This record gives sequence, structure tokens and C-alpha cells, in this order.
Amino acid sequence: MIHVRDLSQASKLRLALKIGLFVGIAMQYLIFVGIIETFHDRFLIKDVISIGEIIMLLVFAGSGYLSVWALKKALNPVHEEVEVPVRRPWAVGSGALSGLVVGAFIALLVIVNSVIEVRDVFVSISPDLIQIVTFGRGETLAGLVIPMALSTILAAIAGTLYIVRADVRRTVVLSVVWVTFAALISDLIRVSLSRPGFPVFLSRIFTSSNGLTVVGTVTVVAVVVAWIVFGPAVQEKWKARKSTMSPARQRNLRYGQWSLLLLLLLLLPLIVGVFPSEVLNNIGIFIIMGFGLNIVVGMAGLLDLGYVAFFAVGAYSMAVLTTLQPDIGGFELTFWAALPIVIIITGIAGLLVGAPVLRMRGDYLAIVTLGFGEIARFLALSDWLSPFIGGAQGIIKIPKIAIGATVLRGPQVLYFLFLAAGAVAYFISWRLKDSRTGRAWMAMREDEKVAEAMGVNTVYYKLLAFGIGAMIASLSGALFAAKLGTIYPHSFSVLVSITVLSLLIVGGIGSLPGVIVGAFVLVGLPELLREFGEFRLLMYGALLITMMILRPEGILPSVERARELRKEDRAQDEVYSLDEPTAAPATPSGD
Amino acid sequence: MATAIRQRLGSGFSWVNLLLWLLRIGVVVLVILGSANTLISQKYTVANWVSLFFSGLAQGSIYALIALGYTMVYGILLMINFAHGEVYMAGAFTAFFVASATAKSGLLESNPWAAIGLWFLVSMSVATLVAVLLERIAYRPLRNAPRLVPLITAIGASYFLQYTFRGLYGSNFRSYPEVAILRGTVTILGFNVPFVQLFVILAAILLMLGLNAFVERTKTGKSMRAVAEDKEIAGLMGIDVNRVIVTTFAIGGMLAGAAGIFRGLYQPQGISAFMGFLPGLKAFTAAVLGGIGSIPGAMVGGLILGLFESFGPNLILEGLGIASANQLRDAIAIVLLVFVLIFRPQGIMGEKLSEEKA
Amino acid sequence: MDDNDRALLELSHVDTFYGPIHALRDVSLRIEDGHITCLLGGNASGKSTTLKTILGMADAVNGTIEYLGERIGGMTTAELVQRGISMVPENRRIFTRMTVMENLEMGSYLRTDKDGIKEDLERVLSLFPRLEERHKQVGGTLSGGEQQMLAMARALMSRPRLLLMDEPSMGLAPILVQQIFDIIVEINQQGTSVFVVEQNANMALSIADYGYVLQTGKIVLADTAANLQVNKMMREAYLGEM
Amino acid sequence: MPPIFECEGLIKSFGGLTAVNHFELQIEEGEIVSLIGPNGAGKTTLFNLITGFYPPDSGSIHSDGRSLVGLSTHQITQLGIARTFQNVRLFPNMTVLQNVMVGQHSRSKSGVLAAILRLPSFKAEEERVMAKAKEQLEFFGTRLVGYRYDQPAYSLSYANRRRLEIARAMATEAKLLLMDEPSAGMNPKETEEITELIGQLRDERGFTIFFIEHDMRVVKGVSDRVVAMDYGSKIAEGSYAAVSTDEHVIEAYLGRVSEDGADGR
Repeated sequence: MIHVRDLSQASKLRLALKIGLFVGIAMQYLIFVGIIETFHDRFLIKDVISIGEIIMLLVFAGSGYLSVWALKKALNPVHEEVEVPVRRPWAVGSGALSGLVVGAFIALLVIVNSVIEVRDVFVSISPDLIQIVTFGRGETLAGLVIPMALSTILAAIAGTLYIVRADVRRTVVLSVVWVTFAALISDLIRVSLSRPGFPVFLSRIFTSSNGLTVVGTVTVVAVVVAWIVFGPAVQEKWKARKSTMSPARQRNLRYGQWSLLLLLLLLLPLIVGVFPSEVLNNIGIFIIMGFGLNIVVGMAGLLDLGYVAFFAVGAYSMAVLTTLQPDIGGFELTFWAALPIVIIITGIAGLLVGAPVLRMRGDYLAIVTLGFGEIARFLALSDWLSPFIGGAQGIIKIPKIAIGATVLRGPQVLYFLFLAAGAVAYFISWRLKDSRTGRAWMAMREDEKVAEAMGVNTVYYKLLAFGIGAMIASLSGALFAAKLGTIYPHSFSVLVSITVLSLLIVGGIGSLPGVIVGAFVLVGLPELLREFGEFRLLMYGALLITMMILRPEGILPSVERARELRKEDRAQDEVYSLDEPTAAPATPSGD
Repeated sequence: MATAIRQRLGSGFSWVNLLLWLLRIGVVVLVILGSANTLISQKYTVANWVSLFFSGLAQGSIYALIALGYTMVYGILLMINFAHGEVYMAGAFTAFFVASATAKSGLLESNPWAAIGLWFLVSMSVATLVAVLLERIAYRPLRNAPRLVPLITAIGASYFLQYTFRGLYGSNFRSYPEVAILRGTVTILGFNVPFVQLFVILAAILLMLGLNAFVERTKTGKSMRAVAEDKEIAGLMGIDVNRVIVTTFAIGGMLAGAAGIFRGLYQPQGISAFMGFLPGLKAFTAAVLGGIGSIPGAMVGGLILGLFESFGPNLILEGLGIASANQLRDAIAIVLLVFVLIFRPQGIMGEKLSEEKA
Repeated sequence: MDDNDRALLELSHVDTFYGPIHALRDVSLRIEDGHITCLLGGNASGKSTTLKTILGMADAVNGTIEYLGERIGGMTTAELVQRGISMVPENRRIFTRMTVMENLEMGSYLRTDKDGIKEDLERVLSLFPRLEERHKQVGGTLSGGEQQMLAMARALMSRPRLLLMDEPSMGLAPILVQQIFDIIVEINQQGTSVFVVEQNANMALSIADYGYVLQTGKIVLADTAANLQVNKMMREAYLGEM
Repeated sequence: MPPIFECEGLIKSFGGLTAVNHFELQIEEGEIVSLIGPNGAGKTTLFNLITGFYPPDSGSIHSDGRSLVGLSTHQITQLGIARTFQNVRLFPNMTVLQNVMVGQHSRSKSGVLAAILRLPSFKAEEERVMAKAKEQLEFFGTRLVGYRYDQPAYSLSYANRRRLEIARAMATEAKLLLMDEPSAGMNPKETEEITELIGQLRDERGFTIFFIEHDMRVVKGVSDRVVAMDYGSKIAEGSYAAVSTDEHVIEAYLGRVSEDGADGR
């Protein structure tokens, strides 16, 4: 039985208006907060369209898409699997209407801005911005009409798109996505293509100093279209061929794929060049920390918001032990001699932080560790400790890492150290996951009391998690210090902890590949998009909220955690004990 | 005998307990030593201490107002609304723009109290709106989720709000316009106290008394207490639990908005989008110190924290020979948080939460 | 009893799941207007679930629940309270941090008729003189018996037509149990229908008109209270067959 | 030889309420003892005292002559007492096999280094633990074996969760199993099965069993001895026939017959 509700025309219109209003407000948010203007500085396609503009156009289109989606949902609220057709006039109409509303919001902004000086309060509303949102027409009639017209048309198209054939829809959506992505990383493409040995014109054809070229854009679209048209057939063929191979050959193929991946990893810095290698190293710092925090939060279930403290202890102890700065330390060890000491010191720091918080409940633990992280930073900043760790001036003259007599210079070489450290952290996490230790951690995460009742000494395992987590962070910190050569307290703010936590959540808590994906998305992308800088944490915040609400298991959830953070699992905690109440001293008559 | 001792210590005698005891003793010794040293050295005059007292009290009132929001939300939902510091920031920001407008229009000059009243009206409304939106968008969908999920969401919301405000209003520090009537000092028992401090203290006390009356006497206030105690039974009485929760966020937001204004009035360095984080953490400390969930506890906790923070560096740290002790003002507030959570998580006035409930 | 009479509340063929547990199986029972009806059963027999099902706090997957001929499945608790159903929960669950008067005030939360509330307050306090003495005391400081009285008084403050009671005798000394049950009779005589869910069968049957016995989610006996009191199967239902 | 379980003068109160009041009991090896009593009698609290979830206010608890008072829960488990819970508490996001393998925790010892380096000792132990876990699961026939091994515990049916919980407790290689209402929420057929199973646990696996139960068919079906509890104290002890006809027990369950008889109103 399908419940297709028959909506009156008025309520369909209301729905479209509602979506338009909602998206219109979101559009205003993007404008007021400064995202549109900031991203206008960068072209998506050189001299054709800027990223700021494409964002606006996407929002326009999005309103139409969303309104038809909502209409569909309203017509058929229960059975997602059944297609209920939305008739074309309605799709076009709903889309157009919602788009009109979004456009009207922009027109309204232009009018209001011409009457009163909004800029006194909202710094982003500059004359430039008005030019951008009116697509260059400014405060003229055309400036009012063009956004509205564009928005209406695009939304109507997007609305129609929602009901057309799936492959057409996919082509359009994927083209937009990939063109945008290619534009975002166009610098990287450009740098990678323009290197000795490559013909110069290659980089010039596809990319410019600012965004893709038209040729580049067409190429991306062509590749997407080709993939949509021919992709399924090719995949099918490959699968068929693979299934006819002998098991031994299949195994060899798998080995081949793995070694290819390994080779790729090893050659990566050479392939991508200097600047991207630097970015890779920065991602590496967070990947290592991600693995460490994953043990503490993902496996043992201890929400540690002060993880940056261990990163800091690692970096500072490495700096103090190796620096050539005359008034600090005086040990002047080599990196390799200092490393074991650093790891041990940080491990002990992990135990010291862990011990007092052992009996603390989850949310209190989170806040206290956050506090520890802040205390660490205040201490690092203070004059009191500055004779030992440099205070606000930090520590300089940390020597480069050397192997024997060879000094490792440049991001392309350091990359291998990060790769090695990342591999170690990954290996440890992976091996521990399927072991008595890992099971004890997970049991503790799931239900501490019951874990105790199964013989798990939770005190020991909590300390162990803190200790190992700290040691892994110290690895990252030590490399960080040696890589930069100087460290300042400001590098160790709570934002580091939040970034690591965010990348875990985005990747999927408990999932090791998730850590890598999360780090690339949350650390890598913003590095490539310099304009992104100021909005990075805005995005993290929005991501944390939406992930927790819509997809708490992350992009790449680990199998057993897939539904960990979902509501349904609470059913077990809440299994009704029939008539007998469970003991709660607060209502002291239960059994 | 040995068994008896072990029994008394409960099931967990261990190295951890020993460590905690050592920590406790160590802290007490350090506090006593430091204070004694400072007092003996007579570095500060009585007037110095009195001035620290009032500035601590004023700062403490601000913490107390923010802490009330934490504690009320915790009392009802058992969640830490980590983004509450940003509600306070929103209040301070809104008031800044209203204040500039009133200064420009001359209202502040001609009728200062009306102008200040207007600041409060507008900024408390905006802060309330932010708090209510926060509940609606970020927390309500997660009402039944495991405990840590709303906490993570709250952290996300905190950063989202910080950077939204920075995007909207820019990253400059902004200072409130000079308010003539709040300038000057008042002499109390022969000591000069800045009038603005007194104003903050008195206004905060007024707000807190108002809140107390609201919660104790009005039907809505009583229904809030009923929901805080037992949502299911409150629902059985026909109370609309969701509405009560929204009301709680709204009231918390109002108080935080007012606290934002006080901060703007009282502190010269101005306000920024990131001003909410540390006071938020400290106000949470105050709420825990007073016993989270307890309204009078949050008030007392806030005042104690303000005083502790005010006296701490000069009294304790300097006595221990720590240079530039004032740099560690924020750190010792957080140290206090850590110690309270370790040794007395139920706070001064809170009842002990049973493990089941917790 | 005449089956054609319209019952005050009637459950027909109700099945309820609580989480994964099939807690009620095909339960049918009726509560007659003006009478005391009791539902008996041992531990974990599904008694509380029956009450939760009536109040919509547990979902009935099958069957119907009618109150005065109106289907009440899916209604909110507030709507039910407004229609005159009120409950005294298991373990009392008064608001321990609020005073006796405030607790009673919460009981009349949905009412706006000031005079009526005042009238009911007087009536309730005359039923429970102990509460009048302690009206300023905080709920948590009351003794178990007093708390039970307060929970009953609170429920009465909504001026219910049907009072649901979940194990009023639980955790109380026998003498107090007797007192509580005497008051239940009085409440009933003043015109409120009562549905008592009890483990203490002898006590409940001594005041009830009609009783049902529940065993692992099924009604196994249904008869007049007088008949049940002498029924040999009663003990079986609790302690198993001999 | 000292009894496998013995407690004396056990007292525990919460606030004003004494949940367990001067309780005493002895259980000999190989016995099946059931604990009955009305709601709120203090049965689960007694289990929580035995397993160290709360410390008792006073009194002694011994197992094989060793005092359990003051030990932490995991130490008690190591000494050979394991339990199940009234409202089934599994590790919901771990697989079926992992759940049971955790039960082996105190019977295995490999640490972090061994796990990272995959030492032969680690591999051998891991194999042993897994074999042991599978052996426990096989006890329940085919319900929890094969493809079920790798399913997360939350995906199991209610009855299977109960079985898994029992398997996990068995995997601790305890001598004494405490089971808190093993039949709660089960349908009559499953209840019958549980009754049989409790007997098998003793006969085939040699566990001594102490269980709380409300379903008198189960109690009657397998108990060597029945202990009845009310208001925190033991009110009767003996064979099922004796206890179920004991006046105190009947009164605890059915209530006192009021003096004025049937016409109470």
C-alpha cells in the first residue's frame, strides 16, 4: 500500500516558498559572513566565473533541486523505495518559485544596502560585494533583475533535472562537482604539470595562475561524460575478465595492485613536487595524531579534547633536547638520540593526565582534558617557564634531521619520515585492534561496568590508552618541531585538538582509512585553498553538527562502529526490565 | 584489621588513590605556603586587596550569569551546552552595535539610563534568539542520542558561532563607547571602588534575584524544576516538556546576553568573536564548582571563581615565587576546574549524582 | 456485569512490545465507571506495561484502547490528562526537590479554573491531613507513606475521572498499605473510578470490585474480586503450579 | 573444603532504604540455587554486592575461603565468579565472537608488545581464546555460530542476546555463575529451553549456579534449593515445595490477608 498524499496546489506552492525562504536565508548567511566575497578572488574558470559566483549559482540551483525533493517527500512521506512521479510543470514551477524567492532576497539586500549603510555593522557588505551579487550590475534595475532571473531560471532547470533521466542528472551533477574540485586543486595540477621534463604548454592549456582554463574545464566535463557513457561497460568487462582468471593470477593481481600503491606512495613527492609535498607533510602530522587519538577516542571511548597537549609535549621535549639555542636546554642531542626520550616523556605525560581523570564520566573527562590542553598552552606562554621552554618567543634553532652525515632537507625528503611515522602509527593501531588489548578497550567503550565484570581492569586499560595515544602524538610533535626548526606556543592551541577530533568524526570514528580520508579533506583541502583559511573552523563546526545529526558514523565507518553513535543502539540500554525497576539510589525503593 | 581498612577505602584502594591523595595534600600545602609567604612579605596593602576583591566580585558576577545557563540546561538535559560561551559573545556584540548607535544618536548623552536599558533589551533578545536556535537546530534532533554526541555537536556549534560572528562583524576588537555616568569611583568604608564594578555587581545580583523569583514562584519556573527532576512524570502532569526546554535555553541566553554587556562595559580591551571561549570554560567551572544543576550553586560558584581568580595569582602564585603570576590567571581557573572535577564533582551545593543517573 | 454497558476504559486484544520484548499478548480488559478494578500479577508479568500502554508511553502494535467510546491510541499524555485520566506512578516519583504544595500545583498544571483548583486542594488535603501539616516541606524529606499519599494527592489535583495506580503498596509497611487502600476506597466513593495495578493481591482484592490476573503478559484470570479471593489458581499465578 | 560461596551479615543501604539487610547464604559446589522475592526485595543489589559493583556497608563475602570484600570487580571475576544482567548488557557494537572473547580476558595475558609484534605466544593464545569462545557459542546449538560470529551483537534477536550474554559469562571460566533473571522477556518456549540449559550448565559444564528468577516454572524446574528474599532479608530457604508453601513467602508475594476478610469495603 502506497500512501500518496494528494496535496492541494496551495500547499505545494507554500512548500516551494518555504524552501525558497530557507535557502534564501542560507544564501544571505553566505553573503554576510563573507564567503562569497572572499571566494570571488579566485576563478573557477579563468576570466569566466569565480568560485564565489559558482557558489551563488549552485545555491540558486540548489533551491530548485531541494524544492522538488521536498515536494516528492511530501507526496510520499513513507515509502522511499517507490518512485512517485512529480509532474513536469510542478517540478519547473516549484523550482522557479523557490529560485525567485532566493533571488528576491539578493535584490532586497541590494535595495536595503542602498538605503542604509549596512556596512557599519556587517563588514562584508562592501560595494564590491554588491557588484558581485548583482553580477556586475550594481545598484541598477538590471542589478535587481539579473540575480532574480538567474536564480529563477537555474532553479527551474535544477528542479526539472530532478525528474529527468538518472544518467543525465548524474552527468550534470558530476560535471559540476569535478570541475569545481579540479578548479580547487588547479594550483596543485599546475605545479605538478610544470616541472622539468614536462612540456610547458601542458600546464598552460589546462590551468592558469588563477583557476582552470576553458580548455581545462571542457576536458574535465568530457572525461566525466565519457565515464558516464562508457564507464559501466568497461567495468563490466574488467570484472568479467577478472572472474575468468585463475585464483593464483587473481592473487598476483592483488599483490600487483598493492605494490603499485606502495610505489605510488614512495614516488608521490617526486610526482607532485615541492609545494604539494609540504602539504602532504602537514597532512601527515594530522594523520599520525589521528591514529593516536583514534586509539583513545575510537577504541577506548575516552573523549580527549586536550590531545594537543601531547603533541605539544612531544614537540617541546624534542626542541629542548635538540636545540642549538644557547640559553635553552643545552643538550644538543641529535633527533634520533632524542626521539626515544621524547616518546618516553610524552608517554609519562599521558599517564599523568590519565591518572586523575580515571573515574571521571565521559563529558566531564572531555572538559577536563580540554582544560589540560589549555593549561599546557598557558604554561608554554608564561614567563615563569620561559627560561626552560622559551615562553612566548618559543624555541628556535632546532636542527634538521640527519641520517648519518646526510642532512634531510626539503619537504620531498622529509615526506619519507612522515610516511614512516604514519606507517608505524597505522601498524600499531591495526595490530592492536584485533588483540586482547583492543577488545578490552572496545568492551570498556561499550560498557565500562560490564567490561569490569568480564575481568577487564579498566584502570589499567584507560592508562594504557592514554599512554599509547600520547606516545603516538609525540611522534607527530617531534617531527613537527624538527620540520619547522622553530616552535611557538601558538601552534598548540585547542584548535589542533578540535581539528584532529573533527577529522576522526568526518572519517568515521574507529576507522583507520577514515583517519586518512578525514585528514585529506579537513587539512589538505584548506591548505590548497588559501582563501579557505578564515572559514576553515566555520566549516569544521558546521561539519561536526551536521555529521552528528545526519551521519554520526562518518564517511568511512569502521564496520563495528557503523551504528555505534546511532540512536537505535540505545535500545539495548533501554531494554525494559519489565516490572522490576533497576536500582537507582535516587529512587531508593527499586531492587 | 587490614580487611577493615580496605573495606573502608572501598573497592578501589590502589596506586591511583594514593596518587590522588598526594595531589590533594600537595595542593593544600602549596596554597598555604604561597599565601603565607605573600602575606608575610606584606607586598600588598589592604587597599590593594580590597580592589582585587571588588574586581573579582564583578568578574565573578559575569561568570555566575553565564554559569546559570550551563547549570539550568544541564539540570534539564544532562548535557553540557558547550556553545553557551558564544551566546554570551553574541550578547556582547549586539550590545556593541546598539551602544554605538545610541552614542551616535546622542541618546547615550541625553538619557543614559534609557540608552543602557535599550542595550540590554536588544542584546538580551538576540542572545535569547541564538540560544533558542541552538537548541532547535543543534540539540533537539539529538535528544535521545548517546551522551557524547550532543557534546561534540556543541563544540561544533561553538566554533561555528565564533567564526560566523567573525565573518559577520570582522576580526577587530571593538570597544564600547564611554558611558559618562558609569565613570568615577564610589567610596565604601574608606576604599575607592570603581562605579562600573559596583554597577555590574548590583545589576547581576538583581538579575539573579529575578531569576530566583521566577524559578521559585511562577508556574513556568516550577514546571522547569519539575522537568529537571523527572521529565516523564512532568509529562504525566500534562507539562509540555519541549516548551520548558526551550524556555530554559531562552532564559540562559538572556542572562548570558546581559553578562556580555557587563563584560563590554567593564573591560577595556574590547570584545571579539573569540571572547566567549575562555569565559565559557570558566563559567562551566563555576557551575561545576557550585554543583552543576543547582541554580544557587552556579551563583555562588561564579562569585567564588571570580574571587579565586582575582586573588589567586597575587596571593598564592607570587608567594611561591612564580614570576609574572598574572599570566597564569586563566590557567589557575582551569586548574581549579580540574581539581573540582577530580575531587568533588558534585560541587559545593550539588547533590551527589548516583552513577546510574550520571 | 453487563457486557453491553459502555466501559469507562476498554482495552481489546492489545499487543505491546517493549523494545524487543513482547510484553503484552492479546490483553483485553474493561474498567467500569465508578468501580475499583484491579490488575494483579507477579514480578515481570506486564502490569506496568499495561499502564504505559494506556497512557501511550508504550506502543500498542495491535488492538484498540477506548476511553468513553473514543479511541485514545496516539494521543499525547496532556490530551489524556485533559480528558480525565491521571496516574499515580510506581515508586511514587514525586518531585523530591519541590514542596508538597508545589507538587500539588504541578498536579493541576493544565487547569485554569482557579476556584475549582482551590476546591480540589481542600478536598485533597482533607483526604490526606498529613499533607496539610507538611505542606511547606520539601517532597524528598517525606516518609515513604507520605510520599505515596502525595503522589495520590497530586494525581487527584487534575480532577480525574479515572485514577490509574501503579503498585501503591510497593515498599510500604503493612500498616501503611492498609491506610493507603482505605483512602483509595474513599476516593472511589467520592466518584473517581480507580484502576489499581498490584502485586499485593489480597489487599487489592479486598477493596476491588473486579480483578484481572496477568501472567507473563497474558490475562489468565478475570472475575469478580470476591470470586478471585477464593480462587485456588491465584497462588499458582504467582508461585507456579504446585 | 570451604563452600564456593558464603556470605554473612551482609548489609547495604542507599540513603534511608536498606536494600540488603543481614543477609546470609552458603552455596556448595555444583548446586543450583535460585533466589526469588517480590519487586524491590534487594535481589539485584545482592548480586551487585557479590560482584563488587558496590561495596557492602558491612558483612563478609567469601568464595572458596577467600574474602571478596574490598576486591574490585575484575579481581572477583578472575577468582571465578561471573554474571549476567537483568536487562542484558552486551557490547553492542562488537561482534558476537568478540563479545565472547572478551569473556576470556582474565584467562589470557598477552599484552601490547606481543600484539604489535604478533609473537608466536600471542598467536597461540589468540587461537586458544577464539577456540574457547566458539566452544561456548556452540553450546547453544547452531544459533550463534557460523556467519553469526561476525555479526554485531546489536543485530541479534532478544533471545539470542540473552544466550550470547550467558556464553560470554561462561567464557570467563567461572566456577560460580550468577544469572539475573535469565528468562526475563523470553516466550514460553524459550523459557523452557532456558530451564533446560541451566541444568546442562551444571551437569555438562560443571558450573555452580545462583540465579534470580521470577518465572516459577524455571525455579521449580531446576533449583536444588530456593532462597526467598523480602525487604533485604532471607525469609525462607529450602526445596521449592517447602518455600512456595511457606507462609512468609506467600505473604510477601500475595500480601497479608486483611483481618476483616473479603468484605473490605
